[in-house]
Amino acid sequence: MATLLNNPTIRGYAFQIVFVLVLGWLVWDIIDNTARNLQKANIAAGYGFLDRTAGFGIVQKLIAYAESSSYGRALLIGLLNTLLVSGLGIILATVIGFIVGVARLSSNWLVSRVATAYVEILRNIPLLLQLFFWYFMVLRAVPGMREKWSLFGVFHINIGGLHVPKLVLGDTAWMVGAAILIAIALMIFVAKWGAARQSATGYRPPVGWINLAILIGLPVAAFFFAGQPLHFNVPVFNETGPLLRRGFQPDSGMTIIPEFVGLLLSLSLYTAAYIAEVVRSGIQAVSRGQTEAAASLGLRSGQTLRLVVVPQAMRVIIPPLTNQYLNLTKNSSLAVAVAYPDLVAVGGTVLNQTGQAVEVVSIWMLFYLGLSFLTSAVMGYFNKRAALVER
Amino acid sequence: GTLEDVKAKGFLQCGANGGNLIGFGATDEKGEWSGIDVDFCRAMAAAIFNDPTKVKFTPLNAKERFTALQSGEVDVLSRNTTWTMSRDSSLGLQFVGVTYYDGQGFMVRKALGVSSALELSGAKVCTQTGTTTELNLADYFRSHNMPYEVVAFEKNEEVLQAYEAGRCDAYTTDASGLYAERLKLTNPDEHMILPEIISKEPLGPAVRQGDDKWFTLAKWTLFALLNAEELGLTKANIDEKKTSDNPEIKRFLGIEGNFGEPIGLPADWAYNVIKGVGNYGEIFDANIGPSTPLGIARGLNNLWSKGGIQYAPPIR
Amino acid sequence: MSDLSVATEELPPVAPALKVSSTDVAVEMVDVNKWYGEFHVLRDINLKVMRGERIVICGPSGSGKSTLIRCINRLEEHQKGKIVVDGKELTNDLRKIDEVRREVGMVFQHFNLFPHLTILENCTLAPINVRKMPKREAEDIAMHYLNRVKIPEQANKYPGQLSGGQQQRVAIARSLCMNPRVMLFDEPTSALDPEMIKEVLDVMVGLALEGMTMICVTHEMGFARQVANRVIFMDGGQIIEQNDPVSFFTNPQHERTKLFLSQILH
Amino acid sequence: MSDLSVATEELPPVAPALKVSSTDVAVEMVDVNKWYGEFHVLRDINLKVMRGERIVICGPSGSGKSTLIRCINRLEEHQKGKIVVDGKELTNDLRKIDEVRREVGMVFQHFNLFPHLTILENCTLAPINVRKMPKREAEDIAMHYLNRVKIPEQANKYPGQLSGGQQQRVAIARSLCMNPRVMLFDEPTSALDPEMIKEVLDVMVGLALEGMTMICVTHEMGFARQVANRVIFMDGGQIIEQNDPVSFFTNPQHERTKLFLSQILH
Amino acid sequence: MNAPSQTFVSNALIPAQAPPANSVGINGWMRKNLFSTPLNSVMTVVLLVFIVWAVTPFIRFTLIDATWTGTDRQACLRSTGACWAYVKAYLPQFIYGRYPIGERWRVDLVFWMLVIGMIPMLIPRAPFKRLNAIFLLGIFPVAAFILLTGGHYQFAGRLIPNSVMPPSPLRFAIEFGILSAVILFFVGLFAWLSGKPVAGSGNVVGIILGCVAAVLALCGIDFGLVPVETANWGGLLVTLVVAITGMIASLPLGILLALGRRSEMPVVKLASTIFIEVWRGVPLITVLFMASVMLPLFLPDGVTFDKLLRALIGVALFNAAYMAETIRGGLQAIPRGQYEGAKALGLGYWQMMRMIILPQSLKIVIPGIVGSFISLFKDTTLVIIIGLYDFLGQIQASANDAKWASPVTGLTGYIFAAMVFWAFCFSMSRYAAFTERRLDRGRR
Ligand SMILES: Nc1ncnc2c1ncn2[C@@H]1O[C@H](COP(=O)(O)OP(=O)(O)OP(=O)(O)O)[C@@H](O)[C@H]1O
Ligand SMILES: Nc1ncnc2c1ncn2[C@@H]1O[C@H](COP(=O)(O)OP(=O)(O)OP(=O)(O)O)[C@@H](O)[C@H]1O
Ligand SMILES: [Mg+2]
Ligand SMILES: [Mg+2]
Repeated sequence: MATLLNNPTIRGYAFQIVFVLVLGWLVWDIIDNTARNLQKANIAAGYGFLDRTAGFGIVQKLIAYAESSSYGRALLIGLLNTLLVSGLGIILATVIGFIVGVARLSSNWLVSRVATAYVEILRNIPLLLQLFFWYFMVLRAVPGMREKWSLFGVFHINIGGLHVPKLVLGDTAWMVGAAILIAIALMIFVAKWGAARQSATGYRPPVGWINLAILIGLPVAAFFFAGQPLHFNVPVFNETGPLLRRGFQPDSGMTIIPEFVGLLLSLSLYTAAYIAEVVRSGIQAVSRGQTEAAASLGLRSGQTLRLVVVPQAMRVIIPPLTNQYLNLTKNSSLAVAVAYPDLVAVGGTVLNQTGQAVEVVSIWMLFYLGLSFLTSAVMGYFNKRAALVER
Repeated sequence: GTLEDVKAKGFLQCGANGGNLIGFGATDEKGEWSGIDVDFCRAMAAAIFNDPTKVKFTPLNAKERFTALQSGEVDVLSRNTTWTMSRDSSLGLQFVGVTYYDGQGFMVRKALGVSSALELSGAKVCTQTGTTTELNLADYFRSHNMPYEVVAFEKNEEVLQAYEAGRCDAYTTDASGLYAERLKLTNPDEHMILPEIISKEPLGPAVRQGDDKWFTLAKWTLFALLNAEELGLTKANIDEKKTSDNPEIKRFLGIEGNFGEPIGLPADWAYNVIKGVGNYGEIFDANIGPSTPLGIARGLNNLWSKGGIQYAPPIR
Repeated sequence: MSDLSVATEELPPVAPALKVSSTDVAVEMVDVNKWYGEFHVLRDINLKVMRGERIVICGPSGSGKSTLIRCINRLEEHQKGKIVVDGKELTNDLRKIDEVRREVGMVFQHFNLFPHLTILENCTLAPINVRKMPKREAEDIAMHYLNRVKIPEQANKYPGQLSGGQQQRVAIARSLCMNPRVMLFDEPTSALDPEMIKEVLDVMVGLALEGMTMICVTHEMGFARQVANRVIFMDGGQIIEQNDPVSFFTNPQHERTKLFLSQILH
Repeated sequence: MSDLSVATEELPPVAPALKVSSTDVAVEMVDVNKWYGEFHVLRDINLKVMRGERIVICGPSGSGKSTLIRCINRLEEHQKGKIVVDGKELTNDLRKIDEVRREVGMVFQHFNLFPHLTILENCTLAPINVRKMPKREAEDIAMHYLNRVKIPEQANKYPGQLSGGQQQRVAIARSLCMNPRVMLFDEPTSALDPEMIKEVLDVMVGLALEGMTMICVTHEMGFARQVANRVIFMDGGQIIEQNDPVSFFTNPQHERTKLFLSQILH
Repeated sequence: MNAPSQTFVSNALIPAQAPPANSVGINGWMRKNLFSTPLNSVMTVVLLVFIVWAVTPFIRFTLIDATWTGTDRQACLRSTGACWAYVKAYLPQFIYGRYPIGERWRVDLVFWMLVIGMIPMLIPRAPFKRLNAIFLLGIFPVAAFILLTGGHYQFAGRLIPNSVMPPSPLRFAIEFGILSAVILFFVGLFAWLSGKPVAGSGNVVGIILGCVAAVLALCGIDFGLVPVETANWGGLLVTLVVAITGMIASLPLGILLALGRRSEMPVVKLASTIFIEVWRGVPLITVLFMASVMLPLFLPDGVTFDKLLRALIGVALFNAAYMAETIRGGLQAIPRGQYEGAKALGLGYWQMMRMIILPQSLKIVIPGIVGSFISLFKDTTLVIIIGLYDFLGQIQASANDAKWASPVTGLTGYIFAAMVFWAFCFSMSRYAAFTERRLDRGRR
């Protein structure tokens, strides 16, 4: 008996069994309580509610939605809005982050100080606060609903948002689409051809220019050939009539709402501060010797950056960068504070109207978890491929 | 039952509006609560303990209020909550009555030159998420075939800030709320509340389902407030009226018969309520009536006898 | 450090055979001065290196040897004086600097190979991108030099997979692929184990025999004796003494030189 | 590696004086087999160590020497056979394992001192927490052993402040503080510089002279000659040969042993 | 070969000279750091313009045009600068929330206790670290708890209802007995299962008994303090309570999770891994939602949790997952030899962890831990979403008060909040940097 008691394997099993029992009991208890509480509150469990009519309006919808659409549709709208703001936020944050990160290493004292100040200020103030700040800043900075600022007569800004022409496709628009696809294929071909030429002769043809010409020329040609099937739905601005009728008319042009702008701005500025740090440490991880070696081989500083520094820095940068991307996506859930209808905001409304807390929260969690796992899987694969070969 | 628990812990836990809704549930700089929703809880405390101060308030936002009640975190929810069928039937709660007959309205800038909600076609409307407001709004605009755009915020504070900044043409919520919110604007006079009331919003306290005794107690506390006004009993004159020979007043004050016992209260429970917080009219006038900054007229909330629809069954 | 002097001393000094093949000036420094902040690191340096000459620079640590040769391909900027490399004066003109760097190869103490590229790619990177050479040709040249440093079989490995001596030989091959007129070496062997030192020095001796212009900071006195035309001794940022190797080692003039040699040779 | 054989050889071999003082068995291994995954690392090991015996184990790298002695205090688990230490068989019984570890001291190649504790705390940690000794007493004992390894003045420093040799002596003192019956050494000197090796070996010789049972993996043949009762030669996970030191060195029997000795002695 | 230069011996040492004027001093500095290339010069000028453009309005708003005095919104209605008068009027509420005015000295007392406990803890040279830690982690939380809530909790009443037995020393004794027996049973079970019998460690038992008794007794005693329910807490008080409790609770939880994730027992490892990854994969506000909306559903009927407590649980669990990953990094940095050295000396698993492994790894991860403290501190603002009035929430609510509402009130509030949060977070990050440098030096 004593030996049994002191046998680590047996203890291990005993511990695990107890652990599983306690955990199982806990989970069972939670499920049981929840079921009972739901029953008591007369709330039906299950996802049936997704088919019921939502009945509320959403200010930004990427696909068709009306008050008579279902809760499921409403959630889908929210999900797409989350993806949109995160996607654009990631791009913007990356661009700003790289600029600030490189600026922190600038030999120009002022530039590096300003970059440092940017990072230290934005990293140390809660995002929610920045969100409020930017959102209401945007609201207060722009002209009111019945006025506008115009850029090139195409872009218009007022408190209702950024109003731009909307692309409307005609019947033969597919030709232009096809032309774009063909142009892309051609561009790839040209790039390959350029690389081959370079290997063969050492001289790199002006691939960039050729491609630019293809990219612009082909679709434009197709556009005219197909009888100009694209036109823009220009935002209509009424200056007369009753006040409420003045300003930009609904269903004219495309409107980028200020909630979106405020959220996007704060998310990307905030995340950019973190990305800047990631970029800085990545670049610093490439030793000075590498740059010097490249310089002494006669590579110009642009080439050095492109061929030597960046490829090495990227290995260091990419894993933490992915983390920042995930953080940005998760932080986009603060949207609800400034009325941007993301998944959490719409879900909150649905939750409140149906009382289906468990279901709605589970949808949130599944979405974000799925995203995280997907990203870490991709990252794992990437890391394995990018690992430096060592002895 | 809830009554026993409340008696045992020595105070009533009341769920109130955490969003500083002036006149209904709000706190001042010192943290003192005021409002008619708040006074209702005080009335219950007065009925139970003969002491209107034996009540603690839990500030709640729109989303969490029902869970807070269901889970027993609060004993009564008195937080400008609209009585609807689905809430009454499927959220595990039960509405006690109506403390304020409200309806959803719109606030707009006077400069907009709009005089009716029917002219709001194409308007941008700010509101708070997670309320019936959002649904009424959709119904109203759809039924009148008017396009609109809704910007829905998490919290009152932001709705108002956005409206003030000019993000929306109109601000919609219960009319009572509009009066309260208007006060917070830089220039209240530049804004007006449109005459249309687009929905029925009977606001009232709610308790958990399944505790009939507690439900009855809460319901009759409300009726006591109304009956007192009808009988002309006020905080000031109630002691004199003890000598009145009006049998209705006698029954009310517990001098004749003991109506408190079946609901687990002393005979003079109704006396305690009025002594503690005054009658319905007094509460109304003190918090939202014409002499307050809110300046809301009695209107529908007047007694049935005076042209309103507030009507309480008799104590008998 | 002197393990190797045994190995190389077995050969007769090749210096006589290695006559300077031309009278062109490869590198000329006139009154060069340089400061790091307040610190005067190079003082009135005057140095003329003929094409085909092989110069060894030695001196105590911190005496400015590295700084000197790094000035030659403008990895460091000098503040006063004139440096002319291959007929081009080094000024702020970026185009000139690029031209000079193309003609001057440099081998560092810590190799500084590019770890993300294979050995072959390390060697072809500059020819392709700087000299605009066709890839094929660049690879042929690279293989030629890799053969020369005796590691053709490593061409497709990554630097991380090679030993220090092999890495340094790759670094030399990489420089040679640009077909430079002058090679600079900054203590190319001091980060290596004794066996590996020999591998690298053998390659360098080979280069010397072919008449490459070399300026080499090293403490390998065996190497200096065997291949150098001239040995330069630096201290405190100045050239204290310079002489042909035989005289330098057998008959140092300056007190500092004597002290230094007594420490380094035993 | 054999710097020391010179140093210790000046002393006459002490082995004769160091007769095994008792006939008790300290460690007994019977048909011990161990696998790492598929790899058979110990094969049918049979070994009996008497109390007071001093065993030296040598053999080529990877032959399983470390694994063997790590099995003795159960840092590794064996899969077949029987190991009895101080009368207690090593099975899965945690209490037995604890008892055995208390009686067996171990000194590692890389010292493994605890860097966040002072030397004195390193030495008193186990006596206080395992033997439940009063702190005072533990410190007295620790100072005694620190004296013995000749570094009492370092007691309040941290390991990071000591040289390698000093650290290894602390490691020995730390083991001794638990008053072990058997000491295991796994290449205690191979991470040290030559001068330091001597310091440590001196301490070990001292221990041996006092009759401590020792099992020592080492390539210090001088040490083996001077103090060992028995030298064991391992290869491929098996004991190839064992003998008294004199015969072992002068007259190795097995081909492998001869080859090994020819490499290690010159 | 013309070899005039062949032999050369310097006969005079060249003295060090001063560098050319344009490379040193303020001139040299500017030339090197601001105007080294044409591009750099352009950037310098552009940035200078930008700074002036961006900073001037800020200074105008916060200082020059600001309103400093006033009694209500009239003072700020026409102002184009910050309304500091409003901040002044509301400052107490920003700090204490709705905490009753007469009781605010209790909050002050707790705050000063914290400061007095923290300062010597943060200064590496200060003595008595151990006593200090006992104070901060043992005495302070209990004292703060009693002071802030008012104490006089009849926890004990949960075991034996008043109807069965009225409160009395005897009831306390019985309940204490039951409670400590339960705790001891679990501690013992855990210790046995994980490797080291507790038998013999009498003082451990003693300490546990003593602590349970002391905590129970202290929390049960009526100190005559007015109870203040958490619904009335607010402002900086809530921010600090959430942040500090989150930090303190997440550390041990994080350690357990990190050890769990490194465990050799597959079930434990799997459970810890899932827990960590799930929490790290979702946004904090969904966790808070869960805590506020779903936790009540999970609990049996009638059992309720204080809302603040629910938020605390959510924040602590969320942060524990992050902490676990930080600590796991530290554990992985400890070489195997340390484990073997400890085992060879006969130390058991928990002894080894407690005395050898954790002290070393925690030291390594201090910067990481401070980093997650900073994010935790910033994240406290999210409790606003579940209706808790933290510092930011309180500011927002007050900015909307009819008495002070004005066009600049909101912005002033945000700027004030930003400055306060920034001061806290920035000093924490500086402290982290300081520790990192100090530890680096120690390691060298
Ligand atoms: N970037 C720099 N900033 C300031 N001082 C420097 C810098 N680089 C080198 N120095 C100083 O300049 C002096 C000369 O440095 P240099 O590297 O040229 O010496 P060295 O002769 O190559 O020495 P070693 O044999 O150690 O490589 C040294 O005192 C060094 O400290
Ligand atoms: N944890 C392990 N898992 C798998 N194989 C191992 C492990 N530890 C050691 N080995 C292998 O077992 C064999 C014996 O190892 P051991 O360390 O006992 O050799 P050794 O005789 O001490 O060698 P050295 O002189 O190099 O220390 C080696 O081939 C080694 O690669
Ligand atoms: Mg140097
Ligand atoms: Mg070994």
